[in-house]
Amino acid sequence: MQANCPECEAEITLDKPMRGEIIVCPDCGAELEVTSENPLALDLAPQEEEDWGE
Amino acid sequence: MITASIIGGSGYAGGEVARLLLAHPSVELAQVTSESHVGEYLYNVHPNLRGRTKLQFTTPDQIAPCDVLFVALPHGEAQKRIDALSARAPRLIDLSADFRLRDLAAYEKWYGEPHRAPNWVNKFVYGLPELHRAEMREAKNISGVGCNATATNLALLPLVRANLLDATRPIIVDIKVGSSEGGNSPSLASHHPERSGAVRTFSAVGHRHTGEVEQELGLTNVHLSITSIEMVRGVLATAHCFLKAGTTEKDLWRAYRSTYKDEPFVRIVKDKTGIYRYPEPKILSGSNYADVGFEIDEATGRAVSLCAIDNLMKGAAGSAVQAMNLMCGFDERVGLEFPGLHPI
Amino acid sequence: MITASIIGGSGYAGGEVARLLLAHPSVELAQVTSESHVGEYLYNVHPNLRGRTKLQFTTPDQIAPCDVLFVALPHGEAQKRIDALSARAPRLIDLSADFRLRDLAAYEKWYGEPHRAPNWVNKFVYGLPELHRAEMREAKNISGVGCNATATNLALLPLVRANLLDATRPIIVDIKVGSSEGGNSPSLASHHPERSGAVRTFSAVGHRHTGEVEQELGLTNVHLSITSIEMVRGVLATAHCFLKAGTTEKDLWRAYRSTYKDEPFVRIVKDKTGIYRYPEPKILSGSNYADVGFEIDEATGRAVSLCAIDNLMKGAAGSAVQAMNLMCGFDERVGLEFPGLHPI
Repeated sequence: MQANCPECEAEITLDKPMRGEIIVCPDCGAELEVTSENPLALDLAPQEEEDWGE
Repeated sequence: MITASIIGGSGYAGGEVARLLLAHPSVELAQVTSESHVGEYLYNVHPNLRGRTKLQFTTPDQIAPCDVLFVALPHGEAQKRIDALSARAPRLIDLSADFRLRDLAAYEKWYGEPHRAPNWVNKFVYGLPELHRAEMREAKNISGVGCNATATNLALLPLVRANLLDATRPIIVDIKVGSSEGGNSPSLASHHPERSGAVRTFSAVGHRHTGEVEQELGLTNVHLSITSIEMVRGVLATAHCFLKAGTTEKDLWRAYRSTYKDEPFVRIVKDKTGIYRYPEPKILSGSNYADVGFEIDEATGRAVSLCAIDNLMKGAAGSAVQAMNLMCGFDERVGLEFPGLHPI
Repeated sequence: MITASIIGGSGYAGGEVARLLLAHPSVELAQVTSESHVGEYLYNVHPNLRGRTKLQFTTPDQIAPCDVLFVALPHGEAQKRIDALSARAPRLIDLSADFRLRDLAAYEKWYGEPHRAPNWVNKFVYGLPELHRAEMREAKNISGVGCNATATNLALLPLVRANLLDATRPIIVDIKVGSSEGGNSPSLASHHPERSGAVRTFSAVGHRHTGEVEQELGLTNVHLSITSIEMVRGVLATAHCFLKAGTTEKDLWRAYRSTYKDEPFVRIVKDKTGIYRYPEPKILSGSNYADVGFEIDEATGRAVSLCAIDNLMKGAAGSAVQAMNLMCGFDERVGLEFPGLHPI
């Protein structure tokens, strides 16, 4: 099954997607939630910002 | 197997070419010349090559004909001796700045003296595969690339190709560099107590590599500034630019992906997690990678495009060996597989 | 082709094993586990592997049977789970300290707790090829090596083998180390403003690796002291010892040459010219080399023996892959050809 990352439009293929599963976009690292298995649909999962910076 | 020799092999770039060729499955490193180190073993100057080769430096006039000649002489030398040099090999790669610029007026402007071999200038292809792969496959003579120019060119290329830049606004490229860019001749400025921990504004305006960026990207409003920091190998180009109104982050992803998705040595690094979210030069040391990233402030159209490379590899010897692979019909990646180290 | 997997692949040593196996022509890296990073891509933790592998971290219980299992768990974990781990592969290499010491009493002395899998201790061969090559070829289970112990062992081995040491005198080994020895878990001590530029006496006496040195060299009067310096990768062991009366420099050359002349990864570095006259760890980063050197004051019989390594390579992952090559009958050097960088 294939879908595009909502953040960066990378093509993401998942062989056995499960609704509610959280995956990481291989290109931009955004956390995505599988909102539909067939056809595959991905939404941005709520991601709290890690502390990052000097 | 082909034979390759290096003219001027005692410098840092020449040493890297030697390291790469010694491990290249289809190349035999025949000779390496150095006027100042004649008779010494290569590893006396390049200690990482101890036990890897018994080769000793010879003098340039002892160079026997070979298939590919790498020229890594100080600036200005290659153009003086190009006729003699090119007689030694059907294919030649010059790592210096002598044959990078096509426009003789531009050369004189940036290098302060008229070119000594003007009729050779147009016989060279500019040696950045991401820009000239097809021509390089057919080329007999290829020029090396400037390290700061390469980081700048690869940072801005996607924006130029997708025509996203607001041409009315200047592009400022603030480049952080390491000490190996200065080569291996010592000075008070490179003396450890003076250089260690420095954050030294090295070339605030008028950096020579601007000529290459103007030539290769067709831009006229690009301005480079260099700051030397605590680093030996590495370049990080931070390109500050303004994009056409309405440009979105998705537009940028599309532009960067279409420019680089098939490039074996360019990786897009723009990540939401981990501590290496943007291009980081230190983990590229010894690899031929150019890592490219970006951010955009959609409200103002301001964008920052980033490119990290190892100045001695993608910015010099790595691109030169990539050029040889293209010229000789080898797989472009052969001999350039080292991925870099972490932690380092 | 053989399949290999890594248990505990999110640490620095595990990451190096992954880097080496991904480039190894006869190995397919099947799985890499990490409890803390399950589901993440390898390159999220090891950024140098971006673009090199699509592998994601799995959990240890998902490990499928494979030909060789590398175990790179925190100290004490392997001995708790050795039965389950060894069921997954006919050959196992444990990088931790759990199975290095043969003597259970010595283990309890140096690690402060009784061994949890005493019946396994004698099923492991100590994984330093320069000392146990023949046994390693036949071994099913090989222990990793301690980085500081390895630098010490390789510095002193020629003197032990040639029986030149004055047994009545203590041997003091003053070892300079980098920050990557502490692994990737942060602390105030490794916080950059505190660690940068430090010359920190880390373990003045009673360093754990002494047990390995006593076991492997049969010495009882060897004393290690560690100082952390401005370095990420690298170990320099400076072994201070006293030799039997009348020992000459020529005796030392003979001893070092006979011990190391056929060793693919040990180079003798004692030079009269150049700026790398003695072993220098920084140019070994990423390589599997151990550089060994020496000096003697013939008047007093005092000698200094030096060994430089990359703690993550010859001191951990490099020796582990060397062990795999031996176990599987591959050429010992395969996948370990990277010579290191200069300048760096």
